[in-house]
Amino acid sequence: MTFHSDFDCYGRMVLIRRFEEAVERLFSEGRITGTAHVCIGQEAIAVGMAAAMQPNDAFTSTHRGHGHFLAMGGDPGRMMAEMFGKATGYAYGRAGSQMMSDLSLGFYGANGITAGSMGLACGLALQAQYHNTGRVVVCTIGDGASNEGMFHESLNLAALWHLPLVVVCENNGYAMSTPLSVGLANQSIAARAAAYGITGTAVDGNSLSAVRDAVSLALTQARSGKGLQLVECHTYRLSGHSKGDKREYRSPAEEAAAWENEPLARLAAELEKQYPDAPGRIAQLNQQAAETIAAAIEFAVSSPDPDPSTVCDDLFAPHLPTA
Amino acid sequence: MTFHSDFDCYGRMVLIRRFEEAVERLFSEGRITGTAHVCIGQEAIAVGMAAAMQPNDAFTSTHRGHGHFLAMGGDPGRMMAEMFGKATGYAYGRAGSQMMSDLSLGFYGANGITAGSMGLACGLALQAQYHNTGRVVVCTIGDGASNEGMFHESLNLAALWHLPLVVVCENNGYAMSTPLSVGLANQSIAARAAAYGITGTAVDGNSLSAVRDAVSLALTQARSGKGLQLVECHTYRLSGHSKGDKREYRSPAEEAAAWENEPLARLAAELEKQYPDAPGRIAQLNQQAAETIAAAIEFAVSSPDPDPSTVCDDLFAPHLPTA
Amino acid sequence: MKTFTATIRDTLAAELRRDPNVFLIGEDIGAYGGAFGVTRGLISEFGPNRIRDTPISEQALIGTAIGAAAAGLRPVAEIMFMDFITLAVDQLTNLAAKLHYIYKLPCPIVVRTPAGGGRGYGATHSQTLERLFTGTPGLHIAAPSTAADASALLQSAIRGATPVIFIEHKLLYPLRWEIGLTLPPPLPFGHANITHSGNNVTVVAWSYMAHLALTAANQLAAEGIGVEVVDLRTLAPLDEETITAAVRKTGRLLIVEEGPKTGGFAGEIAARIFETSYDYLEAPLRRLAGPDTPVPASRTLEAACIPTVETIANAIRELASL
Amino acid sequence: MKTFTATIRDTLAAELRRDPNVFLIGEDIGAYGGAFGVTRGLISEFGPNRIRDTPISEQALIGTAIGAAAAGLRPVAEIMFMDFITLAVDQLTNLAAKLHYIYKLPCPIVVRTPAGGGRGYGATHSQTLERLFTGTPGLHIAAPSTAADASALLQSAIRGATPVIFIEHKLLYPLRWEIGLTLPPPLPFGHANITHSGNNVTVVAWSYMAHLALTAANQLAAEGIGVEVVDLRTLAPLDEETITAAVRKTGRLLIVEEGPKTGGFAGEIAARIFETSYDYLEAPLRRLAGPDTPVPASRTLEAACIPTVETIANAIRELASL
Ligand SMILES: Cc1ncc(C[n+]2csc(CCOP(=O)(O)OP(=O)(O)O)c2C)c(N)n1
Ligand SMILES: Cc1ncc(C[n+]2csc(CCOP(=O)(O)OP(=O)(O)O)c2C)c(N)n1
Ligand SMILES: [Mg+2]
Ligand SMILES: [Mg+2]
Repeated sequence: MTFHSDFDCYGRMVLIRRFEEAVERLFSEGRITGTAHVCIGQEAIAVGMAAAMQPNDAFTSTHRGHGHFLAMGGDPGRMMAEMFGKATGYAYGRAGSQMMSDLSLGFYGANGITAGSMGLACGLALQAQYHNTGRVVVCTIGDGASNEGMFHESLNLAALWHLPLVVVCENNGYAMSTPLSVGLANQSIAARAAAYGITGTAVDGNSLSAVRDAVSLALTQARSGKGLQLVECHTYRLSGHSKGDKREYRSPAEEAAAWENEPLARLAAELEKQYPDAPGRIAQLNQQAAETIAAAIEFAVSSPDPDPSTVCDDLFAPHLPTA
Repeated sequence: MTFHSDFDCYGRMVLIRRFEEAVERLFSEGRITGTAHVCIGQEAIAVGMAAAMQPNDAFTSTHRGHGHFLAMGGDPGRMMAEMFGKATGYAYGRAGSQMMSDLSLGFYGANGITAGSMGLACGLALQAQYHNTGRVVVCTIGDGASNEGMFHESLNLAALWHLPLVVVCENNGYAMSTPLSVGLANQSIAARAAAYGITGTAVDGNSLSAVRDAVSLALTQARSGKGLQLVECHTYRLSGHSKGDKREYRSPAEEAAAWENEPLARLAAELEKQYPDAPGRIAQLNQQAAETIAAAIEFAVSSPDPDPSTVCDDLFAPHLPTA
Repeated sequence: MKTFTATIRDTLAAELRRDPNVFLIGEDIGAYGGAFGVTRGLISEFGPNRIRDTPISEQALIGTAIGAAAAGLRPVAEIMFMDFITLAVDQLTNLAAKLHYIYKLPCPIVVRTPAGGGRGYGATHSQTLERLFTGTPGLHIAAPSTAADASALLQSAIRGATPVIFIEHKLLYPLRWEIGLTLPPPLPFGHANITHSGNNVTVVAWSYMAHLALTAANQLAAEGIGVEVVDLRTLAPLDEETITAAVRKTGRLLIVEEGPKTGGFAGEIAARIFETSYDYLEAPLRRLAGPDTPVPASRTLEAACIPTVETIANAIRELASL
Repeated sequence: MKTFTATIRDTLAAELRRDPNVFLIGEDIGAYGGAFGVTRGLISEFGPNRIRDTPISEQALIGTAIGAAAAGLRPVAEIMFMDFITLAVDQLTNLAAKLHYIYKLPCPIVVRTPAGGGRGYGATHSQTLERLFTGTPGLHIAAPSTAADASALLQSAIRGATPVIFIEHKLLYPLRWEIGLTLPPPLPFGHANITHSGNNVTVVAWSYMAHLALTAANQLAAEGIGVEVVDLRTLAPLDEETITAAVRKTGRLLIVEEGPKTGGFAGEIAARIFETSYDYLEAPLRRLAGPDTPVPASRTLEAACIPTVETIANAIRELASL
């Protein structure tokens, strides 16, 4: 989707925040079940990436993908319906929180396997290169995902082949309960880039403009044939890993400090510094977001359940036209 | 095994060379079948590592493991018998070339899966650390193996846990037909160490003393609690990857140049420069090696085939004593 | 009354206390206590050296467990969801399963892993993947359906010399059983359990499906249908003797499996009965299993993918009436 | 007369010529031509952009193929030995097999891979691992036994929209068949072939075992034993109809499988026959397969692990005499 101004970006960020808050609330009320990983505190990365991308670019996401999807233009109603397991959801209830996608938006899906979409992203980028489409692929992963073998294999292959691929690592300090220090021998993910002969960049992931600028530059480089780019965005996962997380592995003080730096309030403050009419516009965007989410929940709740007799449909793709 | 002098080392190196030449010959004559990967040109690494190790240390090998095994004290007769698939072989014919082992020598086996023994090596090192045995594990891999996900996962884990592990990469320029430039985005394997917060070392793998010194130092560091070490040894695989390899992916000129630098003649020349009696001693060691190999083949040929009715034995280990 | 979860936790604690060579290795098993809380609290008694949190590195985690076992330790690894064991198939197939046969090394690793659907977790967090291992010689596989069996088998697994895939069904975790103050003694692998006796139809099942089959059998008793329930407890080794005797007793066999029907372990059992007890069958054998499709997240759709007490009972009624 | 190897090579070349979206991806498939020489020479016609040598990275190689396929290309990946496909089980199980069901993406990847023993390569280079995939809904599996079938199925696989595991048995590579100047037309998946007709015993087999079964059938014809050989050609989808008809025709069934008996695909076939054709069987079904053990390297030991024309013929004779 297109973002015309920082206010547009704020609007999406607050929409993501409200969506995730709703998800947490609906879970605690037992109105949705299964699993979900919310991205409260990481909204600037999602929107910063999306704002840097061009319409034809592609995106692959993680298990923590609601924000990415919304930033790429995902419809909150169909997303919420998917969370409710309804027939109107993005995958008619098959995907749930972790596997939603919308190809018309270039959103090639969230993925329940940590680092599991990195090969997919390489392949999408290979197709772009093969047909010289000008498309660049943005592949998001977490800090924990950078310890999977797939991270290494994909980065080496993408760097070797100069694939038009930007890997963005959302370093939120934890993989589930595992802090960086327990997961990564070298805690700089950007530093891992050198192993593949490329330069990694690390930026403040709670700054919309820092993310947007870094990803823009990376996209430009990748689009111009310079191949794989790696951008590390430092942020903090303000909520628990998923609903069951008691967060006993970290202190309330640490969380409180992180809340001081959360991206939504930061962006609001920046906008207010720059634009005299900001407070009013922000209040309006907040209001809109709340309404959109309320409508999304309403849409989901009033949607029908999927028909169980369809459970075996679509296992195989229909025949494709060939050359 | 213990090496008292450089002549001892030369003796093992020439034994390895003769063993591998015999393997190639026996294959071409159709007297042994299956598969084998010989290490002609890489003898200095095998013996340099072994000479640096202490008796209780452990070693894990690759698909190209004959030289490692011989350097660790493997018996040429039982090895040859294993190549012939005989009942007197190290694994009674079950292992073949690629999976031989002898735990009494600390040789935890060759491995047919590229990078497949790296986790095993981490686990052996973990046991050493757990019980503070003073043992260090040497884990060999090839340049190609460094592109497997297992490489990344193992190095990160070993570095994090400060495991007493020395990873030695035999960089022989090729993974099968794939030159470094096609396999590695950054052609320095030592440089990959930085991704795990450690320093890698690169040495001339065709120099016995360079390998021995570098591995000695690494072993000392690892033994003193400094954890994972990575040593890259530059060498050249003078033969084909395996018997079927026509070596069309590289030029005769390149091979000829590599022969100029091969480790056995280099060591002989060094010894001759240092010791007046070297020519005689070398001639004797050459002679001994030839005799040992002839005897090994004789032993293998005259050994009985395994009894097919034993094929299902030993699938499960017998019960172990527990605490 | 103790939950399946607490029973496994207590068993792990007892084994950790008994043998200093036992240690746990896995993702988020320390302070977090594992995704399902099985190891919760253990780190405070045993410390990070024996309750080892790993990076998200399933290959290296399992490989390290194998190496530690080969050198004499007794690792109990946890793979957070069985769906992720796909990443360790190489290490388990090409190394662990062959370690003794080829290398003469012992490999006493236990890979504990939660499996199965029913919680709306979606296609990559709900699979029952024993089928990836039932065809691999050299591995043992446990799939208990009660807390006591889980404890008894886990003790055997930890004290054994063989690599074990230890399947814990997610829906069993919160269930409660009467477990005495002391844990049950170790139970050797390869012994199925007749959890319900009857003369009309034999049902063979394992893991959560054995639990459902027992419930169905109790219901059907009231209708006068006698069900012999064989709870396999371990898939490898398989207790063919007990299955065969039960089938010969009733002349009718239903095998219940949670995963997709095609290519599952029910086929193996069917083939063995075919080979050994062909003449004793009075009706065609039946497999009740999931459809050949991934497990969707929506509760409505998911429910259509997994056998229930009702569908099991119906299948038994049908078989009984043939 | 053309070898299996050359036929596959020619088929790949024809497909590469036909559709610019087709490309090959794998380890050492370029200048080296692959470990078994299947792709030898293709790089000189099609160049490194379409014959793509990868690093030794099975996960990324398969993942990249999946992504390229999702975006509209038609990758044909090679896994050098089927034993190494263990490293890509996650990508194939959790991504490729679910890509259309969940994400509505097409996934026209073909994963060609040499399987099987008989060459003394040892335990990690000799396995037949279709069992890792036969229980995964969403994958197609081909296991041809002749050059013509391999060509016809490969064309279908490449032109289809579904992920395909394409198994090439190592011992088939050097064998020769009469292949016309033009390649056979594409053959849809799911059609077994009756390669030998007879009234006494039905043999179901695939890949190299179907080749051996045919040889055995020819031998037994001279002895007056009529063997109906069903060469499955594809395991998924499975042509249950043809199998069933053949079994009902002869009343006797032998299933031959190269891998270990326990947990193999023969069990699935047996279960289906049990379910559908119980009343038509005149003797207990038999599975002839490898023992439950890894494949050792020594020729003497290896030979004891794999069915041969002789053991197949003996099993047929025995069944015929029951
Ligand atoms: C292969 C695999 N291993 C483990 C998990 C369980 N898991 C889901 S998310 C997660 C943590 C991921 O951490 P990170 O990559 O930092 O992303 P974050 O959750 O912080 O956004 C884990 C361990 C999984 N889904 N897949
Ligand atoms: C997982 C796996 N992939 C591929 C192979 C096939 N293979 C065997 S050795 C080899 C090349 C290894 O290269 P390198 O690590 O550099 O060792 P070298 O052969 O040069 O000693 C390959 C591709 C294998 N055995 N295992
Ligand atoms: Mg994280
Ligand atoms: Mg090499």
